[in-house]
This record gives sequence, structure tokens and C-alpha cells, in this order.
Amino acid sequence: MNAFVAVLRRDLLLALRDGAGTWTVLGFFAIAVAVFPLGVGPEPQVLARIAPGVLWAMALLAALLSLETLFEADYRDGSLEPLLSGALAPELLVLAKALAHWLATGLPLAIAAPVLGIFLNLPTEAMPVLLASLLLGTPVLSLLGAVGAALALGARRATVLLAVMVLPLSAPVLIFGAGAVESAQTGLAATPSLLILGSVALVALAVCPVAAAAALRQAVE
Amino acid sequence: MPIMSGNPFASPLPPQPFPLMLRDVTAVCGETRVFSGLDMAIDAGGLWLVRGANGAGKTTLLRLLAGLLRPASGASLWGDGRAPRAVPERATLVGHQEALKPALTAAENLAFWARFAGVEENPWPTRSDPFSVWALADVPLRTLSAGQKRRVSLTRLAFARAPLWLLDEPTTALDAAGQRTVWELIAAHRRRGGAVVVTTHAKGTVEGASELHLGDER
Amino acid sequence: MNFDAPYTIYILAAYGIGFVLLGGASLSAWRDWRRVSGAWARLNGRGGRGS
Amino acid sequence: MAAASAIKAIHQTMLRAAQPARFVELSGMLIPWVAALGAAMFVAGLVDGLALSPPDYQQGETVRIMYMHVPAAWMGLFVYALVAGLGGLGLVGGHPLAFAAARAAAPLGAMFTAVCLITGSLWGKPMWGAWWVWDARLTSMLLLLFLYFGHIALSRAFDDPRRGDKAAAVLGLVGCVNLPIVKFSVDWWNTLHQPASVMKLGGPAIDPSMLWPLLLMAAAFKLIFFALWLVRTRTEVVGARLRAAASRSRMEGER
Repeated sequence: MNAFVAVLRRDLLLALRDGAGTWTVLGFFAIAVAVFPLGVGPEPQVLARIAPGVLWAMALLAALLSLETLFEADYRDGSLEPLLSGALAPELLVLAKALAHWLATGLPLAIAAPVLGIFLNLPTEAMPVLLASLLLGTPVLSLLGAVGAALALGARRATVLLAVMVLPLSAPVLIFGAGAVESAQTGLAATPSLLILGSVALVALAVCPVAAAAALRQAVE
Repeated sequence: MPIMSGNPFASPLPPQPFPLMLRDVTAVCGETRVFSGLDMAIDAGGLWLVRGANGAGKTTLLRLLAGLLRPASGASLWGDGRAPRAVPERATLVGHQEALKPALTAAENLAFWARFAGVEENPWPTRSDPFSVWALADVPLRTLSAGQKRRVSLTRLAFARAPLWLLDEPTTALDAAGQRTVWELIAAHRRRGGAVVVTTHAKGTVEGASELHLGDER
Repeated sequence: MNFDAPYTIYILAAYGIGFVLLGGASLSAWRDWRRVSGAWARLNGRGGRGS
Repeated sequence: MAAASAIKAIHQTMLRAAQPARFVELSGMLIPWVAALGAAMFVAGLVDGLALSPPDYQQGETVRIMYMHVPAAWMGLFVYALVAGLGGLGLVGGHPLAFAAARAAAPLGAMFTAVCLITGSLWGKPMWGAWWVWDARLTSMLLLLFLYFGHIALSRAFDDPRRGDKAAAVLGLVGCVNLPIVKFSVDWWNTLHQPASVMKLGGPAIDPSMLWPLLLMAAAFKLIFFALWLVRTRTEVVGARLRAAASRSRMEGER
């Protein structure tokens, strides 16, 4: 168990030590959201209508941006092999790294989203649901991203490849995440969407570590 | 900290399921066959010197022994019949790269590897600092020379609990003192019942070591 | 099928696209095979117009 | 136990037939027949679909696009499952032929999915007045096309083709697990945003005169796919042998 904690602590320490990682992701998220009113126009009703979708889609892209470093750094400096041949099961290694990635990017994105909601005139009663949906959805992005990052390890143009692989698979998260916020915005109950989002998260929690571990094993083969 | 006769290791080795037997093993890396028909027996206290030209498969052999690579054919089994792939924690692989994070200091890197290896209390630097890198403890790795990084990386062996050491040209980028320390550490590990497989270009031979040549360059 | 119905062009276009893509896939598969079998024939010394 | 031994027996026979050398020769004989039969079925499907079958009482002539659109959709899904299965077989059993077959089939699957999407758009223009409608089925097929692109791009993204095959195989399996979830979420999303339910493609029950061309075209697509798949797999197998021979001569050159 302490091997799991060791990996988690080291990755969090690395994320803190070069804090740039988290701040660039948040910076991208803010700029990407701010661009929409410039394109779509300032009418509050229009912005409020598209707010859930824009916030969620941009959070998705922001989370993807920071995934490339998940295994790439370990792969290049040679620590991936000792990590895989230690007492820690590869599946748990993936879980530890995905959790560290989520704490460093997913969580800040979820907290920043309601604030950026103000840019898009998102009604305040929809903000708690936005936060809840992102808290449920961003872990899935970290898990799916871990699979993508493990698959694209050592590949040419890994970041683009990562996006092409992970985006189609994250459609359910985007649909139910934005759907929850939209139903909260229009007064409907958001809980069904949030529940489905939670179940998608559980499926990802079960499937992704196994897939990513398999990808890591044959990446080092 | 002389380690000529003393035991530089914090935790003694529990009894280990040696020997690790390789019978008629063929290894394939990507689409090219690297070597085939290899027989090898690694016993407790044993030392294997593996020589061969670059690309002859020395590193591939180490990765196979570490369980990272499946033999394309033939069998590689521990004494208790389990394949290295199932019990990777029985081998410690020290490759060409240092496996250290430049953004962290030497102390943080070694503390991580100690916790990862499951050592309760990190023996470095108090009870075991074979490469005397204690002075570099709080310096970010980025600023160290290749030789210094190598010594910090090899210090990981001080708390490695795996019975089988797989060292890929460990003496590169080391000065004479560092190289002597490597061989002393290997001797100490053999004395406590461990086994070591070293790939090297050095010509000299070591007492009680078996030799293996890969590729047909004799 | 009468050809002066309003949307005939769409139907023909749909079947046309089917032809184009299926034909393209067949051609590229055949071209790849000839390139590889030719190279293999040359490598084995039969040279010239391999199978 | 009997089932296990039966599976073992099938596995053995597949193994023998799956020896690359045997396969190249075996498929060489098979391809012309399969291709000819496929072409014949295709022509029969065309004639039946375009000329013999009646126009639809609501859509009129445009229903004929269905005979190209629906079989292509079936093929897109079928080939993806095939590619994922072959990838899994290659990962577990390590058959080199399984990887070659998966690598050969993926682009064909993408081609069928593209045919489905383009014919769907051509069908949408007269029926819904727009080139692209975010109908649940079309959206799912679009996502399937992206999955194909991801699969093909991944398998070609590495210098070592074997490494690409294994990575793509893992992605295929993950994709397979995700497909039902994606399908469910797109359907749910479609009902949420689409107030009036769009006319169901092809109506509740297809009467026999329309079913025949559909089945003919489906069979034709399967045969054409099978022929092209054999040709492309042969190309992959011989290509791998070429690479092996080239690297061996490089090794000898160094000695």
C-alpha cells in the first residue's frame, strides 16, 4: 500500500514543484471559455443557453492537454521499468498516477468552472450542479486519459494521437455532464444525469486501469 | 564508510527461491529475433558477466530476467516454478538511465525509491551510503554531473530488497573509486545470498563469476 | 424507378459514392498487393515481372 | 469439459490454417472466387434496389438510398467488432496473423462507415432538408468513424509495427467496452434535444419487396469485404516477411 502512496506523493510533489502544469491548464480553460463570447456575441440569453456545453467541452480539452506528461516523463528518464517491476501492480500504478493527475488538474478545473460560468451568464442555481458534474466527470477524463497516454507512449505526435483516441470515448461524460447542468438550468431535476455520470465513472474506474496497465506492459516489452 | 567486509544493507535477505533457470530461451524485440537457444542458471550467491557487441541483446536479456519481456520460446523459471513476469519484485533492474526526477533533490528521489521498495525506515544516508552522495542530498538533480547522478541512482541498491540484481553496464560514467564501490556492493550482495547479472565491456574477470557471450563475436 | 422524380440526383449520388469508395478500396488493396508481391519476387531472385 | 476440448480443437485447426506461409497460398486461391461472387451479388442488389423494388409510399424514390446506407452501417459495426476480436486474439495468443488481419480490416471498416455517413447525409437532404442532422444513429456512426481513425492512427504511430498492432489492439478492446455506453448516451442525448421524434428510417416493418434488395446488398458488402480483407492481409503478411528479410540482411551486413 505504501508503494501506491509513494507514487502518489511523488507525482503530487512533482506537480507542485513545477506549478506551471496546473496554472497553464487553468489558463487555457479560462481563455478557451472567454473566446466564445467573442465569437458568438455578447447576448446574455444566447451565452446562458450554450454555457453548460461550452464549459464542459473546454474543461474536457483542458484536461486532455495535460495528459501527455502522465507516463512520458517516466518513460524517457527510465523510471517506468523499475516502477513496473516493483511490488506495486501496474493497475495500481495507473490508478495512483491518474489520481495524482486528477488532483493536479481535474479538481482545479472543477473548482474554476463555476467562476468562469459568470463569463457566460450561467444562472447561479446551476453552478452547484456544474461543480458536481465536473467532480464526477473529470476523474473519468483522467482515467481515460491514462489509457490514451499509456497507448501513445513513445509514439510520434503523441498529443494529437491522444486527443483522437480519447475524445470519442469521452462523449458520454460530455453528454451527461452538460446535460445535468442544462436540466438544472431549465429547472428540471439534474439528479438522473448525475447518477448516470456516476455510473459511467464507476465503469471507467473498473476498465481503464486494466487497459492502461496492459498498454504499459507491452510498451516496455 | 568502508564496506570491504561489513554489510552495507539495511535489511537482510529472506531465503530466496533460487536458482532462476533459463532453458533454450529465444528473445524477440519488436520484429527482430535478438538471441535464441540460451541456457542459463542463476544460483544464490552467483554472478554472471554478460558480454557482447552492442545490439547483441545484453539489455534484452536483462529485461527478460526482470520479467518485463516474455521469452518468444523456451522457459525461464524461478526455483519455485514461477515465471519472472509473475513475480517482478524479485529483480531490480538498473538500466542505462538514472530513473531519477531532475526537478526533485537527491534526498527526495531516494526517499521515493525507498518507500516504493517498501522499506519502512529509509537507511540512506544514516546507515548506508556506499557512494557517499550524502553531501549532494539537498541539491536538485538537474545541477549534478552524469557521474554524480549515476552514483545517486546506484545508491538505490542500498535498500533494494530484490534478491536478483540486473545491472546494465553499471560502471559507465563512474570514476575509479565509484567502480570499485560497485564491485564491492556486488560482492556484499552475493555474500548475503543474492545473485547479480552484470552486462559489461570490461575485460577483466571476477573470482567465482560465470561468463556469457551474446551474439557470435567471441 | 422513374428518373424524373425530384430527388433522383441524390439517389444516383449515393450509389455513385458507394461505387467510388468501394472501387477505391479495391484498387488500393490490389495496388498494394502488386507492389509487395513484386518486391518479394525480386528479393527471391525471380526478378522481372514477378507474380 | 467437452466444450473446452471442442474450442481447443477449433483453435488447433485455425492455428494450422493460420500459419502465415499456408495462409498466403490458401487465400490466393480463395480471393478470385469470393470477389466474383461478391461482384455478382452487388450487381443483383443494384438491379433489385434501383429498378425492381417499389418506391416507398412516403419517401418515394429516395428510400432506395437505404439499400446502400443500412448495409454499410452494419458493415461498419461488424468490422469494428472483428478488428477488436482479432486484436484481443493477437494480444492473448500472440498469433502474428491476427494482428496482420486486424491491421488489414480496420481501413475497410472505416471506408464502410464513411459510405454509411455520406449516403446518410444524401438521404437526409431530401427527407429532412439538411445535409447533416444530429440524429442518434448518424451521430453514433460518426463517433465510430473517429474510433476507426484513432485505431488506424495508433497502429501506424510507431516505428515498430508490432508495437503499433498491440497498442491498437488494446484500444480496440477499450473501444468495444465503450461502444454500448456511447450508443446509450447518444440516444439519450438525442431524445433530450429532439422534441419531435424523427421519422424512423425504413419504417416499423420492411415489407418483403424492400427486404430482398437490402439482404442482397448486405451479402454483397460482406463478400466484397471478405475478398478485400484477404488481399490486404496477404499484403501485410508478405510485407512483414519483406521487413524481416531486410533486417536480416542488415544484420549480416554489419557482421
